[in-house]
Amino acid sequence: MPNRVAIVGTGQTHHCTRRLDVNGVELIYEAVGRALEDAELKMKDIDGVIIGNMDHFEGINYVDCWSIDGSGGFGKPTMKLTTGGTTGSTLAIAGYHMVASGMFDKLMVIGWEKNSESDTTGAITTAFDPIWDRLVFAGAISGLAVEASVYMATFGVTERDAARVTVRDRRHACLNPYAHLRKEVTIEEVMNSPRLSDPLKLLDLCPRTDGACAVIFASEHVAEKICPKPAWVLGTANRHLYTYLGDTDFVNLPSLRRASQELYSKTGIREPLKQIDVMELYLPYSFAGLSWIEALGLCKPGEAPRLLWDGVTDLGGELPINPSGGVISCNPIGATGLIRCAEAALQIMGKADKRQVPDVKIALSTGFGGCFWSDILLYGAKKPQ
Amino acid sequence: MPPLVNLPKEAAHFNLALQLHKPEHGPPQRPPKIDNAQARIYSEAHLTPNRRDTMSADWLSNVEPMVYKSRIKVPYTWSVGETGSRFFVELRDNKRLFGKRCAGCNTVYVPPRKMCGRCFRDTDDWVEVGPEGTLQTFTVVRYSHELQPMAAPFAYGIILLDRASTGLVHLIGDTDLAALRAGIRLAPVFREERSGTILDIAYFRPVGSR
Amino acid sequence: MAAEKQELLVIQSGDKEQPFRYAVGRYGSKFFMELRDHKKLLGIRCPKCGKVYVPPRQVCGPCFERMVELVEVGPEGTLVGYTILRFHFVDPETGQPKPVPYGYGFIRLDGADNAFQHFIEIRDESKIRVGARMRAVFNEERKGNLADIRHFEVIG
Amino acid sequence: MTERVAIVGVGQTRQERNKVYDTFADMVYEATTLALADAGLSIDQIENVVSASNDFWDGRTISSMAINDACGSYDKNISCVEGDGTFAAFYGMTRILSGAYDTTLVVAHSKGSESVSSHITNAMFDPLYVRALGLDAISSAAFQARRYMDRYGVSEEQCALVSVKNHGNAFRNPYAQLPLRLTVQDVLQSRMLADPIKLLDASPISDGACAIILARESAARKTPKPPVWVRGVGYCADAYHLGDRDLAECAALVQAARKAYDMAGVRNPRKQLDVVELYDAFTYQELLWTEGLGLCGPGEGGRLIESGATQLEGDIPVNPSGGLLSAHTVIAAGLVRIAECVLQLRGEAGERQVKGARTALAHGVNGPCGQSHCVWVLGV
Repeated sequence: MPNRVAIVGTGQTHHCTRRLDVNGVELIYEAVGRALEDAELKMKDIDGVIIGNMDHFEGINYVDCWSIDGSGGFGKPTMKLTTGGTTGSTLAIAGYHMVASGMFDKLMVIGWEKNSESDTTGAITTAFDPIWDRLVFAGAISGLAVEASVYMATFGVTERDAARVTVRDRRHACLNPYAHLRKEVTIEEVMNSPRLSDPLKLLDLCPRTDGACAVIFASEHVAEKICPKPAWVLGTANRHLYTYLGDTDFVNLPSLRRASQELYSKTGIREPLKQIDVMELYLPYSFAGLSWIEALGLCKPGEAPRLLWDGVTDLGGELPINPSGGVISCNPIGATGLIRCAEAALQIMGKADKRQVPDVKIALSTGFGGCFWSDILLYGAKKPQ
Repeated sequence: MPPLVNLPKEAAHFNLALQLHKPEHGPPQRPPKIDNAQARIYSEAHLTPNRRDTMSADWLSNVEPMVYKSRIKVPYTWSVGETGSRFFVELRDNKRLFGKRCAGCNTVYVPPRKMCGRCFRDTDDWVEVGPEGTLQTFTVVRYSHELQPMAAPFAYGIILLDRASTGLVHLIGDTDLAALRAGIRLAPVFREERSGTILDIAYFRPVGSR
Repeated sequence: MAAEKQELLVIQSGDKEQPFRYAVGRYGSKFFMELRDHKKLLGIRCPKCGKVYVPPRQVCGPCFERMVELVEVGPEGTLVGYTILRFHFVDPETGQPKPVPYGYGFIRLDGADNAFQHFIEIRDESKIRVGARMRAVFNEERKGNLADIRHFEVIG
Repeated sequence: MTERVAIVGVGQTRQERNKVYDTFADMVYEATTLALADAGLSIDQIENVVSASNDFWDGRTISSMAINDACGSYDKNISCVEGDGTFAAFYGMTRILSGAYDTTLVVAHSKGSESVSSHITNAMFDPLYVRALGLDAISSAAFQARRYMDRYGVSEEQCALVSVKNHGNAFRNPYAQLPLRLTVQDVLQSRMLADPIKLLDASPISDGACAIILARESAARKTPKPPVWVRGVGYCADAYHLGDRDLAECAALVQAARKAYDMAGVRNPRKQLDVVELYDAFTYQELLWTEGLGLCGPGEGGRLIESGATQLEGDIPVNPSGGLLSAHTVIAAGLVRIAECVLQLRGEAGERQVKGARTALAHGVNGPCGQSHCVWVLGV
């Protein structure tokens, strides 16, 4: 009988553009220390460590080995996972399986990135095929811009509609002390920001961030002893569908549609908009806040702008999305998916302070990356059957 | 872990070795017996060098294998952090070496760490170490690549600086490489122009040599 | 904070690079041979679902079928999606800034089911729209790589 | 473990110096289809996939993007471990034990032919304190070899015996890249790379992929071949900075092995294990790892090989496949060790078969000088 698994502690650095005061290992150490403090545990209580990032952002090979002093992995089972932008959520999914397997009781899961240490677009371009992609590809921004162009042409959605997503996330970020960009912006400011890659403008996009996040996953035998109100993991799913970018159907992120359908059917979610109380979504740019919530089944394709303008996804709305401020406000890439997980857990635990959504029973987080890939996790306040 | 003989020449060297050491009885036929189920799938679904001409589509056997020569050249700027910066500033400005001690286990870490990985706590006080130390282990490198700051042959050592608990990896120079052995005493040779990097120490050399 | 301001250092990798010799493989090499020698674009058809993919590769992902049937596609096609890159970034192949602006688009080549990405010509930006008909423009000197196609341009 | 997990299929490509005709995807497709055929399963019966690759070796961050179609992961759950295949296999196993899946495909690939290994392995060292010195895998391993030999009096001749044995064993392995008929003199006289490591003490550059299929007991019982059971598995990491460790010891391996042995009920590994496939990236490593695995006492690795015990006919054969010295497909290398153990336990290892093997050990490594080890005990 597999173990039920809960999140019992989280720790984040105060994310920012550049942390000159710490090197990468020290940045990791900071997040791990905060997670231990949150769970009131010592490193000796932890059975194992998994860690992830994207190698070419910092140019470190074998990060699991390099980070030992800061990760707490000395003398413990330590492993690295990486799947690009989805790394953080991939780590969370691994944290779930590894603890559910009964092989670990308390597992430290760490995502981190120090994006200040390289040229982000240059480094991310190396994620793509050297023979078929690198000549023409320009990092995540170019791929996302193409997706936006297709989405606009298909549904007649406007740049203004997308700007509403940025406005929401940036407003929420002001309530989150860990977020990187904590300043509100207006629709006009988004519309008038410099054009980087049509139709995307500077404020449609996420920043590049230095930051780390650590999350402690625990088995049912110990979870409630560590944390009075742990966040139980109800289910996970992912789809890493494509090998070649051109195989992608750019409309409504099929990987997320399929992964969410699997997750919903496993966990009994029929009406996500009604049944889920809060979502922390990996939305690296504004249009994703429209197209991808359609993929999640919150509304029909092309109808997301109405949900946004009606305030349904704002704090105080029916289904708040990204009370943390999301990725548009903060993006230490290898940590980003795990921050979504930590923030969703904080909402369940009731520890989200000013960004707390009242009475959260079910929360959802996603990860995005690679070749239009998606990961998804569902959390609950009640121990699953 | 990933080791390996790395230079293109080395591959040729291995091929040469193969010729020099012709097996007395000869190697088994290659590719040799793979059991039937596997072999069927293999020939249907795969190309092995010896089966290329059995492909159903002729074009597969008439392809010139192309190689795309490229490189990854992403410039990095690594943050040293408060702890490491203090080490490098002392090295650069004062030619002094410092470690950091963990009061939990009394280990003096060189290079200094903000934290003790074993005790998983902050380290405590700065300890001046060296400048001399004892050679723990070493190697004389006899192959060359562009990342090496010296031309081969040259030596690397792990040097336990006086008052430190952990060894520092560095270069050894200005000495008879054949006379190196663990246990000898070494002293750093500082560069005249220092910029706050590990190469502000040009290399270590045996104490008493010149 | 009254604490003395500490000097914080960085270490730089300088112009170090990692050289690679990426194998193009049989399927890709065949594509580049035809491109180089005959200015032809090749796709490959899945024997199970019948989809034609560009560039050719061994496996149809959804069917997990091995593919061998080459199909000539293009050189014309339809623009599926595009962008114009206007910001500066480091080209990881050179370590230098990539020249911008440039057009980048996905073209569904005639006869293919997926899209093929390449530069798109942007002298007249007003002509570029999703659904536009495009045509490959080949370089006169071709070496057997993706740059043998100069770009795709809007027809008419 | 709450439920038994078995390995029901294995597949490996031939390991070669330069698979210039094959992309990563081509190699992975070959290994995957071979493993499926071996397990008598179709891709539809594989419920999820864990791949293993390394972004530096592949020259591509998100290296797994190259192979997701080729490993049959379309519309399935998939993840990627960056590190040796033995670690990926561990994660693959937990995805079964978590109750989520009945079967996991684990596939690893590596192509040494495409990169310059000194550049890749230099990047595993600390960028602040070590990298500028130009250290790489060979020179760092030489530190360890020197320290180990100094500490225990292990000789270059004893190390050379490993090369002679493993390159000789490779003649019996159709997948191995570098069978060589060598004498101790050949090894000693081969070109010095970084003393005490000579050319024939080092493993070659190799291309290859390997896949295994794991299944829970109920699913394993339905496959045609006898299941090979996972009896025990453990992994553990040591300190990172080389100067923090005594390189003559391998504490992390000792701990990883203890975990695996405890699970498997192995109290006397020398007696209870029938065959060992370990990660011999350099000759001295085989000796040092045999000590860490408890096949002999500390410092006795040299005498162990001299005794002939680790020969194919010995009482504890080590690397009958020829080991990494005969083909070093970095990330796939540990998974190849598992696959070789499976063949041994099924009695399908052909000319390299260890007679009557019932319990086998496979070993993988991550990081410089064996920083992180993973140990598997398998049995029938």
